[in-house]
Amino acid sequence: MGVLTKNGGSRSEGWLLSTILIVAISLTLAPVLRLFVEGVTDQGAVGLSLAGEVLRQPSTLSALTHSLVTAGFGTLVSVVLGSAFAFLVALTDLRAKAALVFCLMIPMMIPPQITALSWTQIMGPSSVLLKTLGLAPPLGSPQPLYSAQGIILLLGIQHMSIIFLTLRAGLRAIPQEVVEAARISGARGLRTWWQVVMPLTLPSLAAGTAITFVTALGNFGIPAMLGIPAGYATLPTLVYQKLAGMGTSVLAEVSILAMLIGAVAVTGILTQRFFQSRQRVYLVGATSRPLAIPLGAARLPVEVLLWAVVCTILVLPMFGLLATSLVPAYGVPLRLDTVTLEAWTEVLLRQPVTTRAFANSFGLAIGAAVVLMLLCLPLAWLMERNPTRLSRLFDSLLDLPYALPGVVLSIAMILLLIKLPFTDATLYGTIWIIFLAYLARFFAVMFRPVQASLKQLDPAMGEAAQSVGASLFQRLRDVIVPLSAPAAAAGAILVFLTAFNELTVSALLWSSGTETLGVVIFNLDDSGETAMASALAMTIVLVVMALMVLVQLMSRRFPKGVVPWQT
Amino acid sequence: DTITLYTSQPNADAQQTVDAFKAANPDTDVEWVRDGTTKLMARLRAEIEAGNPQPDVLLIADTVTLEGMAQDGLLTAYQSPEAANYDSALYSADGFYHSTKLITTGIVYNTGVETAPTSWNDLSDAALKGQVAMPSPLYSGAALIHLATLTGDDSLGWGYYEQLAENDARAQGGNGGTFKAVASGEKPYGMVVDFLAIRNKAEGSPVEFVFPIEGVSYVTEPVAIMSTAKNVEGAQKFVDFLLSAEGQDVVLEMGYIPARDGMGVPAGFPAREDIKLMDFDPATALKDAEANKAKFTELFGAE
Amino acid sequence: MADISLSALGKSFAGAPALHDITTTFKDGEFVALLGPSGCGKTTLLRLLAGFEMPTTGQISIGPREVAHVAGNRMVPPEDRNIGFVFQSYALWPHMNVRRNVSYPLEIRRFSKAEITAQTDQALQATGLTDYADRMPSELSGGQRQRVALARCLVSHPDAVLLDEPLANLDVALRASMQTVFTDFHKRTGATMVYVTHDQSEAMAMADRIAVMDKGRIQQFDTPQTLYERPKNRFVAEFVGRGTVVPMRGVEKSDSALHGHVLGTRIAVQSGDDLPSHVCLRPENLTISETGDLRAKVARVTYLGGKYLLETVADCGTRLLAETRARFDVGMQLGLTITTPWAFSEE
Amino acid sequence: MADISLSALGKSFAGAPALHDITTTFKDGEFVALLGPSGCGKTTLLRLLAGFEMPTTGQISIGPREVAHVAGNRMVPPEDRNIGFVFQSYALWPHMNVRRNVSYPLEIRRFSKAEITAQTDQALQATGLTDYADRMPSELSGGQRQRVALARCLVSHPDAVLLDEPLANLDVALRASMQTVFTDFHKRTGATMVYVTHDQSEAMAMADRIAVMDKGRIQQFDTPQTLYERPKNRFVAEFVGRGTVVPMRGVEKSDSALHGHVLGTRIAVQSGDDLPSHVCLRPENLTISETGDLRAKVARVTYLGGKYLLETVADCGTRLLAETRARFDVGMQLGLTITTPWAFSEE
Ligand SMILES: Nc1ncnc2c1ncn2[C@@H]1O[C@H](COP(=O)(O)OP(=O)(O)OP(=O)(O)O)[C@@H](O)[C@H]1O
Ligand SMILES: Nc1ncnc2c1ncn2[C@@H]1O[C@H](COP(=O)(O)OP(=O)(O)OP(=O)(O)O)[C@@H](O)[C@H]1O
Ligand SMILES: [Fe+3]
Ligand SMILES: [Mg+2]
Ligand SMILES: [Mg+2]
Repeated sequence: MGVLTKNGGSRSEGWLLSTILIVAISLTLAPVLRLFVEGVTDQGAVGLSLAGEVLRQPSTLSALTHSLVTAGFGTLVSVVLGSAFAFLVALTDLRAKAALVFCLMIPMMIPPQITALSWTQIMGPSSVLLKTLGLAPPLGSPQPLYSAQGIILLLGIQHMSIIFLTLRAGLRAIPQEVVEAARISGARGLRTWWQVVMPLTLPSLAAGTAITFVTALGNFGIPAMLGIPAGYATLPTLVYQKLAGMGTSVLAEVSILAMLIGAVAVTGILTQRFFQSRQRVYLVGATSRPLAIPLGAARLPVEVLLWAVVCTILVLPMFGLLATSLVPAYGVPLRLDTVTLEAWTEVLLRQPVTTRAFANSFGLAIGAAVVLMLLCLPLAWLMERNPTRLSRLFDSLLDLPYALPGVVLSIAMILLLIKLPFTDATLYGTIWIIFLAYLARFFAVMFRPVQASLKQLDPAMGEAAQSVGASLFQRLRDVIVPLSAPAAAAGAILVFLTAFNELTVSALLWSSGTETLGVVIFNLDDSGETAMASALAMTIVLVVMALMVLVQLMSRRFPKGVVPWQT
Repeated sequence: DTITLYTSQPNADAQQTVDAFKAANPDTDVEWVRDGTTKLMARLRAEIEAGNPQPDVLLIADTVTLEGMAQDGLLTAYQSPEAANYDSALYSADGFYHSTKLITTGIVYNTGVETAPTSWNDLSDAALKGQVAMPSPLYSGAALIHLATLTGDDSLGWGYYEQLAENDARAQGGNGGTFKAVASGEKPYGMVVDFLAIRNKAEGSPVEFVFPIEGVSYVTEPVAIMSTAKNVEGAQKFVDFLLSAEGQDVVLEMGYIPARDGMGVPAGFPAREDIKLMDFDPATALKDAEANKAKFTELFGAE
Repeated sequence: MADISLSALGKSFAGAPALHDITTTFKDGEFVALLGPSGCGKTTLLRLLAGFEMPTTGQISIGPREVAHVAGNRMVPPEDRNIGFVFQSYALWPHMNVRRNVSYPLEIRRFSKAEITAQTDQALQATGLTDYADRMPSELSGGQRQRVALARCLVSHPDAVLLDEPLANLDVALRASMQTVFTDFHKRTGATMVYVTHDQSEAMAMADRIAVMDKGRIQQFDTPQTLYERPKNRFVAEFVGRGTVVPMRGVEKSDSALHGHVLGTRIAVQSGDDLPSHVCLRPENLTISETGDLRAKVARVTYLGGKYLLETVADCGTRLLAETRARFDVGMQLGLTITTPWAFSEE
Repeated sequence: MADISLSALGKSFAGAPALHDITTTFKDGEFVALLGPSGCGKTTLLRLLAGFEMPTTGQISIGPREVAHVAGNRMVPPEDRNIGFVFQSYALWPHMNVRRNVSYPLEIRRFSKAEITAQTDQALQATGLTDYADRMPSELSGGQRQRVALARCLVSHPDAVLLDEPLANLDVALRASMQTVFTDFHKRTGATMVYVTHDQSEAMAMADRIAVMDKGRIQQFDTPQTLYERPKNRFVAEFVGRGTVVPMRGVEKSDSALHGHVLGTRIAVQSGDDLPSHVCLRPENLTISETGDLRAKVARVTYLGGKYLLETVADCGTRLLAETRARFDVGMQLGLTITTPWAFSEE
């Protein structure tokens, strides 16, 4: 006899849920818990006095405000850009959609500090572009990007792919007939979109927005490059500033600030959930044909506009990056006689660390994407079907490792894993500590889109499989997973792209032989080798594009909707 | 026989140092980790907190940090026989740490400007309002020492910084950011560490480096042995090597001013006698660190 | 092997009861139809049987096994019940083609490759889908989708099959052939079949017994003939066979025959009760004759194919349905004779 | 205002033709039923009319307006056609409650608040959904969902209404009351109605004309009576009213009457042709009589409620359907008399 579950669940579901849940909790929440302990113990004694002190500092408050402002408005920019693209690509008869989608993935691929770097290069007084156009501001003029607005803009651009990918996966699930029903009722273009499509994609949009907000909140690269010169500190840069100090209680102070960031992130997630819990919509059946509402005369202007945006947010920074990689030293103007491939040959051919870093980062990114997919798909499904108190708690906390600044998470990983209990072995110094850190960090990136899509999956799909006797595993493998494949693929691609370039987590965890691409780029840049850093960043973009082409070639072997740039 | 080294030298420099040491001591292997000072210290703090610090030897930016560690009992004293060849200001009297090179902070400017500054005071001139950048002591250890040195100087003092603040000088980020601001012309004048400017200039960056007449502040990339070192003997060998003439030649080759007396300077630098070092005491600087930062924050409003 | 017994079974959704206190048994190998108005709880009952939903009260046993017991907090999950289910909304898997949709239950049961192909082919053949085997569900018409759902359910060998309006979207000819498929399947496997339908003629044609449901309760559970000819109460009388229920007075028993006053005329009735209070008038109880005692006026004429359904209003205002091969026009007066209708008592 | 004319209309899906060369006109205010076996193209035709799909060939005009013209590459989008549509799969908006689902078309047409409430209430009332107004679609039974789809379509005032099996999931009583709702709506608004159904009796009861479709073509488009009594070809004869088509020989015309040899007996037939080749035998053309010329054996008995449908096999092997009130057992021998069936010629 089975145990009772809420809806026709089964004993195996309960068992599997607890198992995966425990794995997931130890992966994601253990480091956070360790950090928390660090924050509330001061020299061995438990106490909140330090926490109170840190939280009362005016710098904390202002950094908190700055974080909220930049992450909030940055998310808004991402939502506007990302969703505009997603809706237009998914719902209308635009041409060359595949190319457009392809290009939209690129902002995600450039490490944030490189994005910031390339933008400052094209915007400032020494901008090669502006100089060529004769628009360069005089020496000594302020760099317009060194401001809250600059941070917001770049955060927005950097993270629009997240919105785009999650939303597009959601849009694929809308039954065509539901939209047709609105049109036949007389609803025209925008109205159909606003009153029918939009509410049905709200779960995906909300999930995407939540991840974007959390990502923006924890972003260090952009506020560091743009905010520090402007004296505009956000919580992650404040954390960095604390670390640069020399006091003995830095770790405790840093943990407290990290907890503050975590609290903001969790509040954000809970707000999103509050608004979403009020509506639950099942999409009965799945779409057959992609929607293609004709834009009519507006098509050409819209296409021109979209490509213009793509050019600005993509081609310009890429151009800046390329220009920097081709000059011998920083600040040298790019002219025919100054062009050199020295940086490229040095970084690609002579430095063995580059190859090693490529191998490490690739392995880590693929591994994290695969393991997280295997973990998140069943977990999200089971949590959706048999909510327990523990799973609900986990649901509200699982974004924490993603929200914390990467440096802080890696400190937590060191604290947690430097000495494994009961053995002499240590993971510290091996690639596994980075891998575990990645699993913890990108859990939310994988989990949220999958969760959003499963929430809308018609329960009859699983029930039909149950009724023919399919076990839990078979149901997941044959029905649930393929049906949520577009969302899972979106999540996996996001995990891969972010992990491939990741810097802040691996920064403290790497050691000789386990360097990641982010670390190599950072070290090059930090040692003044800006040209080489740019060359390597360009190489990453090219490699990822090559990978995408490869995926495109194999796309026929994947379930429908998995390759996001396919229509 | 292996020692573990944590260093904040740039990658190529660290490699060169280790290679030279291994050539001199073939039976000692060196495992080394290189990273920015801040990250390296964060990592070390976490390791210490978890009770399992990895390194035997530290070779990192500044004496103030190491003075702090020494006071916390994290370092082992070692009186290196080579210390005799060094100015006594360059190592801890108890032998907790020994300086290995001199990295000075002077003035850098973009060659696109009309007037070349010669003294620190030129930067506080009202004519340069809004055109000066410098690293923030909140982010950079070298900058904190620079601040401590200049404010400790009788002729400059806090009044100098007050003037800078009035002049809208920007004090943000580290040396790298400051240098980029100058090289890109965004802020044509700046205070920055010597080698960054001199090396980039050699490669064509439109900048010029000036040793101001009042003198320069300096950090010294000191070397120290952890109290938890597992291979103390090897660590001592490493310290001795760095301080030896042979080790200091490597420093020179890398383009820094060696700390050891009578070593000469790299290309592009004025003669060692012409470089005036300003007075500096790590212990005082450590004691005043928090107060200095607070006062600085008050002046420049940076947080 | 698969008697299904329900005892005190109830189900509420967020407090609103959809099923009340259902106690009954579907016998092993029986073909049961559930008939009832929209929203009366038919689908809910099937879902409870399949295990997709936990009952709010009561218990369910399939054969000797108790599969759901609210008080004991026990529940056997659907996949362990060996029950086939055809969903009202089909619930085809959109990512599998027709063949795979149908063969999937066999794959799960680990049949050999050859056997899977053979049985799938046969099921596709029986449902007339052979030509569509490689299509995706989204490329099928409504009726074709419904047939895929049928084929999927029938391809395996469940102990019991639950069908939720499985023929709703099929035309008469196809329904007939599908009904044959069902009865053949039923004969071959001996599975207990529970069949929800909105169509009485379908229920009567196929089922051994019919459970007429209303507002979450079973009103009468009997063979088609009994249900039609001897309804227990007003609801069943009116719902099955479109009867009109009218009160009867002055009931007298003489010999084995009952007589009473109905709509002002005295007629012979049949009944199971000694003192019935109402009679059920169906088209076949009414004969049109110029001399009929009951005068009525034609209110609406509906063509049924070869014959007409007349909706007539008697002088007292009661609506009565009669069938005729001849055409009448709306407004015409006619006489009706009532022949031995069924009578029952109702409080 | 809303004659719908189709000319040479065709539609293929990925090369496979679903509709061929349809040329016909649905007159303004007419109530047309589309009847045909599963997969014959009924839904496809409706979707073309609504504008969800671009035809592959031909053109469509609604009133004076050409709404789709393949050669001219013109296409009026659905939202500009003022057409109501009831989807076979309901297509309710899952995020709106029942009331909002129904009122939404009115909101779009910018009615006043008060009017929206009034009309919505009325539509909910007519479909018996008043109690469910605040539910979400996922909390409704199948039949209730279907009624929401109906209410949503009928609440506005379209020029034409396209209904795709709108009553498939409703019980007889509810169907009857919904049919009344349709006919009332039709009378009130005068909209052209195109009604897909798999149920002949529904089509005959409601439609002015019925288009019988098969394999993407219209086989016959006529009034219910004509269709039933004077089918044009074998398909229509067999599909409508379950006729059995048998060949006829030795046709002779005497006076105004035709006679011929059918199943070995000589009978009088009716026909539109001079030299018909086949006759259509329906239950009402067959009378059971001990003395019947045609000897047949009962093969299957189906209870229809009050009467039985007998599937009999004549000595020559032909299956014939007859109806009777008395019960016969399978295997019994009986005699059948054929009375004036319809005859037609087929090559
Ligand atoms: N998207 C599609 N792709 C390919 N074939 C299709 C598609 N839609 C419909 N068809 C095919 O076109 C034919 C006509 O389909 P349609 O849906 O019009 O049938 P129907 O008459 O409505 O049938 P039913 O009564 O079963 O709903 C069917 O054979 C169907 O399989
Ligand atoms: N998830 C739900 N939440 C709330 N009420 C529900 C839910 N599912 C069904 N109901 C209600 O329970 C009652 C019974 O529903 P059920 O689906 O069993 O009806 P049904 O007999 O199958 O009707 P139909 O013939 O229309 O499909 C209906 O009134 C329905 O509105
Ligand atoms: Fe440093
Ligand atoms: Mg139902
Ligand atoms: Mg259809």
